[in-house]
Amino acid sequence: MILGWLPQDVSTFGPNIDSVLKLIIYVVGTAFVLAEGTLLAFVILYRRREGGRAAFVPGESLRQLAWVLIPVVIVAILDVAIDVRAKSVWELVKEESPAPGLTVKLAALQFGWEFTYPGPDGKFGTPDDLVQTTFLTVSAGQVIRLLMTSKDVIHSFYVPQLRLRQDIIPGREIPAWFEATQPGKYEIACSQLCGNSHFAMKGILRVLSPEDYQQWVSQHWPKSGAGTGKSASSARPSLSGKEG
Amino acid sequence: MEQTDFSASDSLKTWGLLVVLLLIGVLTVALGLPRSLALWVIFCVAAAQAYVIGRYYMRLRSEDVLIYTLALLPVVTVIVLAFVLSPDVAMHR
Amino acid sequence: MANSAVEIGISHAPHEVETSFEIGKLGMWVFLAGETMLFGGLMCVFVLEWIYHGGWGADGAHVNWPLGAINTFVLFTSSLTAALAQGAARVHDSARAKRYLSAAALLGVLFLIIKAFEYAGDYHEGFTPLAALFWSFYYLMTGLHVLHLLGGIVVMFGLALMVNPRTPASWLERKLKYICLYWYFVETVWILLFALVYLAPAAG
Amino acid sequence: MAETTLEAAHSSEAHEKMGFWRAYLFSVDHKVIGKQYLFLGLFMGFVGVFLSYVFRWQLAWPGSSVPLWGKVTAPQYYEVVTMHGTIMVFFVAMPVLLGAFGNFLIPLMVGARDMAFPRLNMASFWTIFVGSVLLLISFFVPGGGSHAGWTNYVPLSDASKYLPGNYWGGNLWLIALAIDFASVLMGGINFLTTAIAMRAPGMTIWRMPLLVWQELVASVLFMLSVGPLIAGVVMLLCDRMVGTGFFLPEKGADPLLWQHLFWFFGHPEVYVVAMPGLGIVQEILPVFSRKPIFGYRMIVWAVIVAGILSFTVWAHHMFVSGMNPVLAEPFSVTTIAISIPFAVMLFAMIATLWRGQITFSTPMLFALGALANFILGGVTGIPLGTNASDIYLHDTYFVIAHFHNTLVPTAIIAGFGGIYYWFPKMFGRMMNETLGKIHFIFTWVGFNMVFIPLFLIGIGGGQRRIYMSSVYTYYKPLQPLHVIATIGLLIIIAGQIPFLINFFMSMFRGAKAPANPWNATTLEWATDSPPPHENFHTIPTVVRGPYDYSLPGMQQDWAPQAASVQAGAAQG
Repeated sequence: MILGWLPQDVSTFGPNIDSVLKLIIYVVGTAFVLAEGTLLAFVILYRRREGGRAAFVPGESLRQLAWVLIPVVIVAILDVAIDVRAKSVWELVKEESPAPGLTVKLAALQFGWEFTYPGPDGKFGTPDDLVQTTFLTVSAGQVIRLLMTSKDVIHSFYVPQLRLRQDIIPGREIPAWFEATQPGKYEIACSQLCGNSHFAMKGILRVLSPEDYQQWVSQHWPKSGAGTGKSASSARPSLSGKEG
Repeated sequence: MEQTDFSASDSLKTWGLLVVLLLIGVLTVALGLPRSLALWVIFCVAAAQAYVIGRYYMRLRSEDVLIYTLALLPVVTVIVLAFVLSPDVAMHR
Repeated sequence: MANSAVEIGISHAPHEVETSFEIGKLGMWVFLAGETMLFGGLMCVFVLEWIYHGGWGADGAHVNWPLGAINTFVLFTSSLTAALAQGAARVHDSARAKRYLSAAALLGVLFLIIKAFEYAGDYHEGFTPLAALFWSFYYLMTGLHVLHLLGGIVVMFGLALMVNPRTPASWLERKLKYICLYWYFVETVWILLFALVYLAPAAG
Repeated sequence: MAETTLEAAHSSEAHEKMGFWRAYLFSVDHKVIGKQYLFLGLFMGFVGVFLSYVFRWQLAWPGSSVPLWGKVTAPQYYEVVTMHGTIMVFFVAMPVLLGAFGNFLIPLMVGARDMAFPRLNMASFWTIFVGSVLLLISFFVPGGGSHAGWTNYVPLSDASKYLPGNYWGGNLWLIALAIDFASVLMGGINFLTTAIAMRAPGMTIWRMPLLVWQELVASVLFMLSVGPLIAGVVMLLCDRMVGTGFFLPEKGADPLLWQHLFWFFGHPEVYVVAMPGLGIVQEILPVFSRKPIFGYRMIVWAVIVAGILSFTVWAHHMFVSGMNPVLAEPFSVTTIAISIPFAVMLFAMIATLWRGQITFSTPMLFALGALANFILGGVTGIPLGTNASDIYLHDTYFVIAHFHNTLVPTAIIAGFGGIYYWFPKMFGRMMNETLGKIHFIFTWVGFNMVFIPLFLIGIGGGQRRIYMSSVYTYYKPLQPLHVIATIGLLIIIAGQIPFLINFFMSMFRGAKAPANPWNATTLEWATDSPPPHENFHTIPTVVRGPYDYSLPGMQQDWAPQAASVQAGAAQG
């Protein structure tokens, strides 16, 4: 019901994050409903009645305090369980980085994105690099590794459909990775205030099916025709056989 | 009111101790001792001087526990801040 | 302001007599705790940047530590005279306490004068706050310390002026205790600053 | 005892001779200073609400012209959002909760005649007054107020080339903040010294009301956490005005340092705001359910533990900020640890209502509304405190809905409850109940109508601080939620009119208030309303705890803290 509002998920680690969100909503939701329910019940049940007298329950003895401490311990244990579940997802998304099919350098600047592709030789700083603004074109089913820097202020690479957000600090090179599963056009937004036109800093993540991607590659590197980095087509795991 | 005898001789002794410690610090730099040793000496001298002032001039020893905690709590907080910040600010990628 | 004499004279808080604690001392220690966090925060940031840069290298070597050492000596003597002033007030010798207090304040002014020369020297040699990150920190930390010193000196001179033969010794002793507590705190901050900003970079 | 009475009589004559200036504007009486803080907080509160009206209208109907403001341009939008956040946290929540209630109530509740340092107390009000004037001036400075968000992250707020034309706005923002910190530090010195050293005979620390405990822990938290940020503010001011490079990467410094310094202060700061609010709720609940607070000592220890832990959680604001990801794990654990003391407090407050005799007068309605929403705020903190889910939810409207559900119930809703509850003691007159109830319904219903849709926008991926949401296609389904939220805000604003009428009319024409209108036990109800200049005719001796309601074997269902001889005189 609540999670119905989540946008479409097209990233491999998306389901992990969605499952952590689902777990949290269930655990936290029940605790919330129980607490508010008890509050509402007490407010209705114990209204002032003529000649009525409140009970003297100061909560000094351990037996009385148990009524509060036990629910707290339960809530604490559930929180720890959530965190243990979330730890593996955090490490998957932020700490490990699977072997990249393609590494792209990203430079965020005030009010735009700049992507640098290494070109067929797979190395940066070589003449065959391709620099594109606003559009990041990748192949579906390929692990993309982003090396992100900023040219001026703090920006943040955010694609809701990839469930990925990573702030970019000027002066540091920050890695991030994702693997899109479905071809399509997804909007890249900046989610850290970076100036008066922060809201207009939109980029487009174009995920192509492997065939279309080959065509795009051959358009931009006509003479060599080989895929970028390790040749993208062959290294593609079978998973992404689905057409866009 | 507890007896705080700021006798002249006590004050002079404290002053002398502070000056001696100052000389030690200055000597380590003047003689150009090796860097890590010099740093250790300098910070020990500074800590000793701070302790001397706290104990004799500020009469921390004879204060009750409340003033003692008020004095030490911020120092501990700053040290905690330094250690927790260090992995990110001092050694960041 | 007929009642002003009583107002300023014995104790501005009519209920002071009932307290279990000396509220002036407690208030001063609470104030010093806040100040410790300010200077402590600054020094913590300085040390972290130092570790990140692996020592200040060339920038730090030009710091004028001999002048800093002389200034530290001046401040030690000033705190000595402050302690002697407290000693004099304890034996109800207001006149001597007033002299020592003025001496402590004057030594504070001497510190400021030496500091001014040092700043002028550094500025002249081109080590302005914009020269390098070390010098930005140097001017900020020592500048903030100088402001605190100035505040202490003004209060000391004010207190010295208010002392006249009719002033009761217990009131002077209490006021002296608070201002001297602040003075020792500012001295302790200077000791740590001297070690961090003068000696350590010079040794490095 | 006789000696103190003579002294008290003497100083009350002094009070009459003081002219208007010394009695009202430059008074050193903690009660007058408390009211000055209250008026300043309320005025700045209405400025803050007006700012939120401007940007909420822009969010609901992008591009339309806002009545009383005109079209909102992008720089104006970011200025209004920044100033709303800054004013509400630093110039509404702090003055009302710490300044107004702290100053007015701490001496009365611990049985002191006045604050430890009355002149310092007056200075603290006039310092924050200067700070708020400076902040308001920054609206009219060329380039307007600061545009860099209420957290003012560097390097955006550092070099003016990133925010062209915002030079003086940013500087004034920093100076106003530093002045606000100085003022609250002065207040903290007074609170701690008064509560520790000037308690009435018999008032041991375990008999102090919970509001006093919360104010004390809040003052200690503020004092210990603000130092590094003042250093940060001075460094940032030097960067902007002198050109040093404390936070500029090209000068070899690290921009993340500002975030660390800000949030090291930021998180204890939100508890500095939340604790007094919870303290007010914990004062009101026992009185209107005629039952002692459940587990007084447990709550006191929970407050202390929460205070200590609040220094260890700040980096959960920075999970995805480019900070070393390995650091995210320990801060997730400490964030869970700090949710435990607050869970204890929440459950204890709910348990207080069990088998009570609850009357629904206005203060109780606000206290219950605050408690209900604080539960929602606390519960929605878990997804943000857990590192994995924060990847998706950070900097979205989920975060905004979360911290409004913790700050508004404690500062605004509990603050209104405190105003309705202590108004008779402050002004000697009763407030109108029906207007109060109308005000509660509009405010509480409107509040939930604003922020529950915002949770859904957050889950839908809508990120915060977006001037024109039509730029992104995934925002399209979320737009109707923004419209509902803005209508909710209009309901809140409508609800403030009965409050204003009630507040200012009752001050002069409300029914005369007896010394103890709510039959409460704490010390401030043992003296007249409004209290004489020196608070108590004779300093009361305290014989029991603060919440002795419906003691078994006692006919009267409340037992005043002050000794019975005092209670007789104070019946009034």
